[in-house]
Amino acid sequence: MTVIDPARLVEMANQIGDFFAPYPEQRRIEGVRNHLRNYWDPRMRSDLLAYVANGNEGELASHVLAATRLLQTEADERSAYAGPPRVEH
Amino acid sequence: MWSELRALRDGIDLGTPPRDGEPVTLSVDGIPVTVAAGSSVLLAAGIAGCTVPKLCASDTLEAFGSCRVCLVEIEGRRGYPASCTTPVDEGMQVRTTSDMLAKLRRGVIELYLSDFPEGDIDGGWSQLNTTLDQVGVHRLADDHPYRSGANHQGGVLDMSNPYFVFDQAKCIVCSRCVRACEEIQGTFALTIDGRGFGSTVVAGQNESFLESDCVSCGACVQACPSDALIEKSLFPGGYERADSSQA
Amino acid sequence: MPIPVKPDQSTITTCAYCGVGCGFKAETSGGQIVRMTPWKEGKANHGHSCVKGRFAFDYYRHPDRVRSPMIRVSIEDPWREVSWDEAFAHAAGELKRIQETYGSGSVGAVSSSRCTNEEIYLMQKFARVGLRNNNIDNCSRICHSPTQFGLSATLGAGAASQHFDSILRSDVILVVGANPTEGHPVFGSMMKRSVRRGANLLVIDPRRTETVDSPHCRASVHLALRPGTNVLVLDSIAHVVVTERLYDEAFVRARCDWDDFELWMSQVGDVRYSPDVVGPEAGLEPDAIRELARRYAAGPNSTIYYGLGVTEHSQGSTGVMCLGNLAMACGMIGREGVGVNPLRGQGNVQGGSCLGSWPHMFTGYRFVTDAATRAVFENEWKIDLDGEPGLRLPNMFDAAVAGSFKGLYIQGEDPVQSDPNRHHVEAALRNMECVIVQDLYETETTKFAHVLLPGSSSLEKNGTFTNAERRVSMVRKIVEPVAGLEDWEITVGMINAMGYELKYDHPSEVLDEIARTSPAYSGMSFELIERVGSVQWPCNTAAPEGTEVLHTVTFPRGKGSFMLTEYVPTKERVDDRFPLLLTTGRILSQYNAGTQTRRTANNAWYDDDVLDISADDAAQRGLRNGDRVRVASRYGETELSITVSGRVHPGVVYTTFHFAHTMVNAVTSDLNDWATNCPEYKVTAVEVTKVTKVTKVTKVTEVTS
Amino acid sequence: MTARVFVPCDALSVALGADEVAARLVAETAARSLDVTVVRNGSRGLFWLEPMIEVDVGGMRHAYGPVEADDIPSLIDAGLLDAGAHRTNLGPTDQIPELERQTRLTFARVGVIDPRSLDDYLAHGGFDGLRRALAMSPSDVVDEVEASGLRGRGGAAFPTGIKWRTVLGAPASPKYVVANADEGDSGTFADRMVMEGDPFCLIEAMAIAAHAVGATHGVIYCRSEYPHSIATLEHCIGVARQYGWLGTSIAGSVLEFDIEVRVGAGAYICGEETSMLESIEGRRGMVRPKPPLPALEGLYGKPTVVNNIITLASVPWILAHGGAAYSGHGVGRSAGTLPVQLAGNIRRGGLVEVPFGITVRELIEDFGGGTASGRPARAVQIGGPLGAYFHNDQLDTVLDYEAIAAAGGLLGHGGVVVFDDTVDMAVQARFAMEFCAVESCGKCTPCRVGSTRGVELIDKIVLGEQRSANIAQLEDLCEVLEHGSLCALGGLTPYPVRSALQHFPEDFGQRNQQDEHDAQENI
Repeated sequence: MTVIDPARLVEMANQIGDFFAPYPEQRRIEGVRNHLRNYWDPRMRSDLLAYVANGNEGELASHVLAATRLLQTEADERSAYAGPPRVEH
Repeated sequence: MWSELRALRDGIDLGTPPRDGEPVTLSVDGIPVTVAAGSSVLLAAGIAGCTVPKLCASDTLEAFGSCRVCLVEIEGRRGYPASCTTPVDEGMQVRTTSDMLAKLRRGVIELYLSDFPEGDIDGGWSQLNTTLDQVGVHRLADDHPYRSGANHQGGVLDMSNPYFVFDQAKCIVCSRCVRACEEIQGTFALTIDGRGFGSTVVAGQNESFLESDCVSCGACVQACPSDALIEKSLFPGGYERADSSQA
Repeated sequence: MPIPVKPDQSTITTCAYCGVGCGFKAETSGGQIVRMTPWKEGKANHGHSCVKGRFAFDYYRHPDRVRSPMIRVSIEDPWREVSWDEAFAHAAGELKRIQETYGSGSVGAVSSSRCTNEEIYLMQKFARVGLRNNNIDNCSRICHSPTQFGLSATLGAGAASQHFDSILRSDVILVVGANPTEGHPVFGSMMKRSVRRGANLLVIDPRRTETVDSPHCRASVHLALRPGTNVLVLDSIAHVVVTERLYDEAFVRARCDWDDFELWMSQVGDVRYSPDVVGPEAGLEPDAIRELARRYAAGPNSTIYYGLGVTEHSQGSTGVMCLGNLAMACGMIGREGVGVNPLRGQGNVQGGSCLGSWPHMFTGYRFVTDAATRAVFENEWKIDLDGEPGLRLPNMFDAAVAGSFKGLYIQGEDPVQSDPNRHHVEAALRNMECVIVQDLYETETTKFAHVLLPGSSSLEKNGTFTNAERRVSMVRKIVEPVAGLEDWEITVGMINAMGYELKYDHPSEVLDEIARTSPAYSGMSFELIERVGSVQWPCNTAAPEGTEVLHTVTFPRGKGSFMLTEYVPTKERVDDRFPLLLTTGRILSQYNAGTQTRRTANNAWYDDDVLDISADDAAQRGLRNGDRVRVASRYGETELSITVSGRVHPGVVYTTFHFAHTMVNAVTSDLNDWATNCPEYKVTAVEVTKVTKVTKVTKVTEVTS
Repeated sequence: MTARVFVPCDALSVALGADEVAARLVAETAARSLDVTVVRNGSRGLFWLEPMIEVDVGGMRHAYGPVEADDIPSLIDAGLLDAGAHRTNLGPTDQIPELERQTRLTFARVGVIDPRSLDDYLAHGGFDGLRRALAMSPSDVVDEVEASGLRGRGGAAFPTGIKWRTVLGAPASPKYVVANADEGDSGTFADRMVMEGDPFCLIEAMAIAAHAVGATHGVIYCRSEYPHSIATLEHCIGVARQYGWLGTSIAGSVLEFDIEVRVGAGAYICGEETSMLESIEGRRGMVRPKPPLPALEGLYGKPTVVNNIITLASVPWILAHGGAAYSGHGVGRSAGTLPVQLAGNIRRGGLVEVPFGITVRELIEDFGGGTASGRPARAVQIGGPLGAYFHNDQLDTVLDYEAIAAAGGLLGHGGVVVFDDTVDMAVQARFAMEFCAVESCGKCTPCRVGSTRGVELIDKIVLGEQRSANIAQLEDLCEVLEHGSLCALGGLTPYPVRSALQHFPEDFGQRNQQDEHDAQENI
């Protein structure tokens, strides 16, 4: 059972993707990745990853798909950061 | 800075809005006092500790000069200027009490009392009561020549607003409500209708308060010195007009 | 006798209605409130008031008040009155049982912006130490969450940059998607005062609101845009600023990230945002867009005030960023008379944002994913904390519908009436096994509750509120809470029942804890607020009595950041079936879901939601003033009476959402902001048809069932 | 050669049939194929002779009056165009004694020229004052006005030059010139006569004032009861604009100035300068406290010259002939001339422009010819409805500001109203209080409530109710009104009341003891 309906997750992820779309390549992808990492419940992230891995890659915009793949790595998400500040104090 | 807003103090009415300005020193009844340029003599007197009676003046409203109770004498000037509308000047010497001032204030207050319900004075705690105490007149003598004159004691009693009443019998036409509606609230729902002795406060185009553009912000009630505009919640048994018969 | 009752006691407190946060004197006689009078020394209101704060206080003694804790096993069962202890034990027991069955993340909590800072803080503490997860959200999710997001992204602080008085120093006032004279009346009066003194008023709003045109207050430019085109129009304004070189290059070079600025210029400078292209799409004259841009940029001191007309869109956060970008580009930030300022809806929305009632943030907007911040709270609370974000309120409902979320503790909220997509919310609540509602009255939501905890009104408790200008003011107990406990005591009871022991003797101790853990509040205390009256955060050693104007030297994030704000049209579109755009708002005399104001004499002015419709659209449909109509969208339908109004353009209809039975949120779309899930309340495609007698009867039955 | 016949067009002459006279004249001369141009001039101010027509014979004007339309055939028969003898023939106009003895500076052109003719105006020295002013610095213009000793003719008698200097020195802009044509005093008409007889003079004066103080906008606030004035002004302002006497680059200078006419709505109080400013701004006509002086914060809060029409109309002459020439007339601190308006019970009513220094008796007897009724004059009210009543034994008082004040009165706008021995002065005192009650704006309490109480007290006094107590109260009330009122309306109402009480006590219900006693019994 997924925590919420995967269709809803895809819709939300693509909507986030729309915002970052105008950025240059790397910032566009990392922007989406950072947003998902900082704002999404981990179960939503893993459900989205599982759903996409299950042959549904085509439902995500390409840079959003790229971002979900980055989520799986432990890279420093602050590089080329285009989203709101993660930690500022 | 921001004195007109931030120098206001709960429970104290300086009479006219505090100002931001260069310091000006004057003397009131011999007491030196320093206030900001642009301040009124009324405000300076208050700060000097010389209480000048007032009715139409409030430190939340621009000076208006209609009640003529805050008259003072100023050395070197003719007449008896209203202290609320007279700005301070360097070196000005102000007197807030004299036999003539007392006589004029009494004379003005008698005119107010000649059109005010007597039953609403004893036991009241409005600004008007305070002013009556300061001037030392509380009612017209039984044989006073002003008695039995024309009056507004049968005027409008507007209970339409769910929260407050407007009782024209107690209205002294000081325009504080009208000015509060304009200057503080910015709705311009109230106005003075008629002229001279026929001047009355009306809402909108002479509508009831509820039907008018009044937004019931309460600024007029807050401003009213004579309880003509007053909260219904202060009358647990319901609002009733005082006996309207003027002796 | 005509002599009025003379109050024997007077206590200074803060109004709980809107985000202006007026100071009031609650005057009592024999322990009963006889009147509320505005406090002259209140720094938000300077002795002024509106009909709600001044007069509409009788709700606190309304017979509808819930006076005892109550529980029931099924929502079909009648309520059973119980003791506080039994209620706490029952509620906590249910939550623990659910967690054991469905997992730690299957329960959550939501806090209310009508509660105090201390109570909101305790609610997030409840989730984090009681539920041991981050499933905590607050009601600004559905109003100003995009503010926090968008302003943090650009300026670095999700809050108003100014104090209210600042507007008297403004030469140009730009109001976007807000109607201060109705929604924030006391601030609206201040705005009008500034306009009367010569400030130039610019308004962007689909409606010809009271702010646009009222006696002695008239907007010099009004962009009555098509609902949903905010970002497009704001980008077009930016286009004019960029292409006509109206920006303040020195300011941008000194204060902002220049590379991001250039990136932004190339985006908004593109011809697709030129007024000639944007105008027709947004329903505006291109020259009006230029005029507004020029006036704003010319200043010398231009300020922005905005409301839910900016945030409640699928691009709500983007819209807020547009405003941050615009202010930075024109150098209109960091001094008196300028700035970017959200007009907050509820009395403590700012507090709700600041106090960590977020699934991804602790107090002071610090991410739960940040180990250093977590360490501060782990050290204070002596407990390990979850380092991953929790579910947002809409996601909790999504998860409940999906079957993975089963228990919710709701503090002073009525999501069935106020959250988007009413049917979805009802389905979610029905799917839960334990819904705990703490409220003053039974509401639409308590129909789905298993535990009902009698809340205390703001007249019945001590604490603090943070208003829309970051001003923390004192809320004082005037009368005893009807059921004996103040809201903070109830939440403390719940935390203890969950097995985490804590004790506070007074809310001041909670504020002390907030100060210990939150840099922006580090100097804050009841003692300080008592002494100086009210304090605007940040309050710390550098600013021991608070800070009036933000961003005077630097931005909290260092350099200001220009965000790219590409216009993405909402998916909500008009078509032949739904040819009108419904937008929503509020009216002066009523307040939000109306739970309080509907229980006062304020109904004398407004006793039902009505639909404003243009004369053209009404005529096309054969409608006349006062007709009952069916308002249908792709999501649902309801019935309203209409007012044929010059305030809306053809193609746009407008209503308020103050009355439960009108169920406006059954009609509104379930689209929401990309960044925060804030619902798109401002744009829903609808059709309006005259109600025949038959449907009317059917509907009434439905409503009352 | 075309003969020119003058028929006045001002409101008073028209009311007496001047339009019919003019029409008849045109018709009769046309029928007889006579080459005649009928010129509509202003009134000379000899009202008992209106409609007074004049014919120009060899450059000399000959007057006939009063003339009715039916007199026209006989007049033409009698050789009107050659100044032929006729029952109505008054001889050469300039030699009519009541005119000949006047000193017409301000009214020099009034009645002489066609008020709507710019050419006529220019031919009679029009715009000489402005031309000279424009060649001077603003400060020098103000000096010239100061040197003239001109004081405000609206009633307050404040030195005009000092007022102008205050506005000149005020830093704010824009600045305004407001002409007060709300001529509300009963028995006054001088303003109207200027506006209907020499309107370009007012335009010129306002332009001079604009140059002197740096103003760009002018407003003439005219009472709605003067439709002829309004129409004439509107016409002449249009002509002035067309010929470059208003607008930009006036007379080739850098002066930029224009004028609009605003029409009042009939409130006496709007003649008070601050109420007038409120009214022009679109608000209810209510008195503003002073300070701030309108000179510093006037119309729309900006520095404003507010002058009466007669004050302004005196200025072109002063600029054209020099301040010293003007101050050569008059006495003491009352320099120049005063256009006095004789009205009431008087045989020869009308306008008399004389230097200060003449006595009231000379005015009434020599110019006015005594009462119209032929009965002895008993009282004279000087200075409008709020002026003091003079007893007939005070008629040797000299007409100047200080002397009149010393006698307990005020000169006001120069209205003189005569009453014969049938007048009831208690009624007149009551009228003063009633006038105050009717015209009070309602702002300040002494005037708003006090005026009504005053009427009531006088009624009781006349009825003999507690006469001494009521008289004492009336005197106290007068003190409150005088010293406590916000503006001159309440402040001056005691003048007629007290003067009536003081000089004519016998009119105030002098009753015997029994009456007084009975009256008390009845309360």
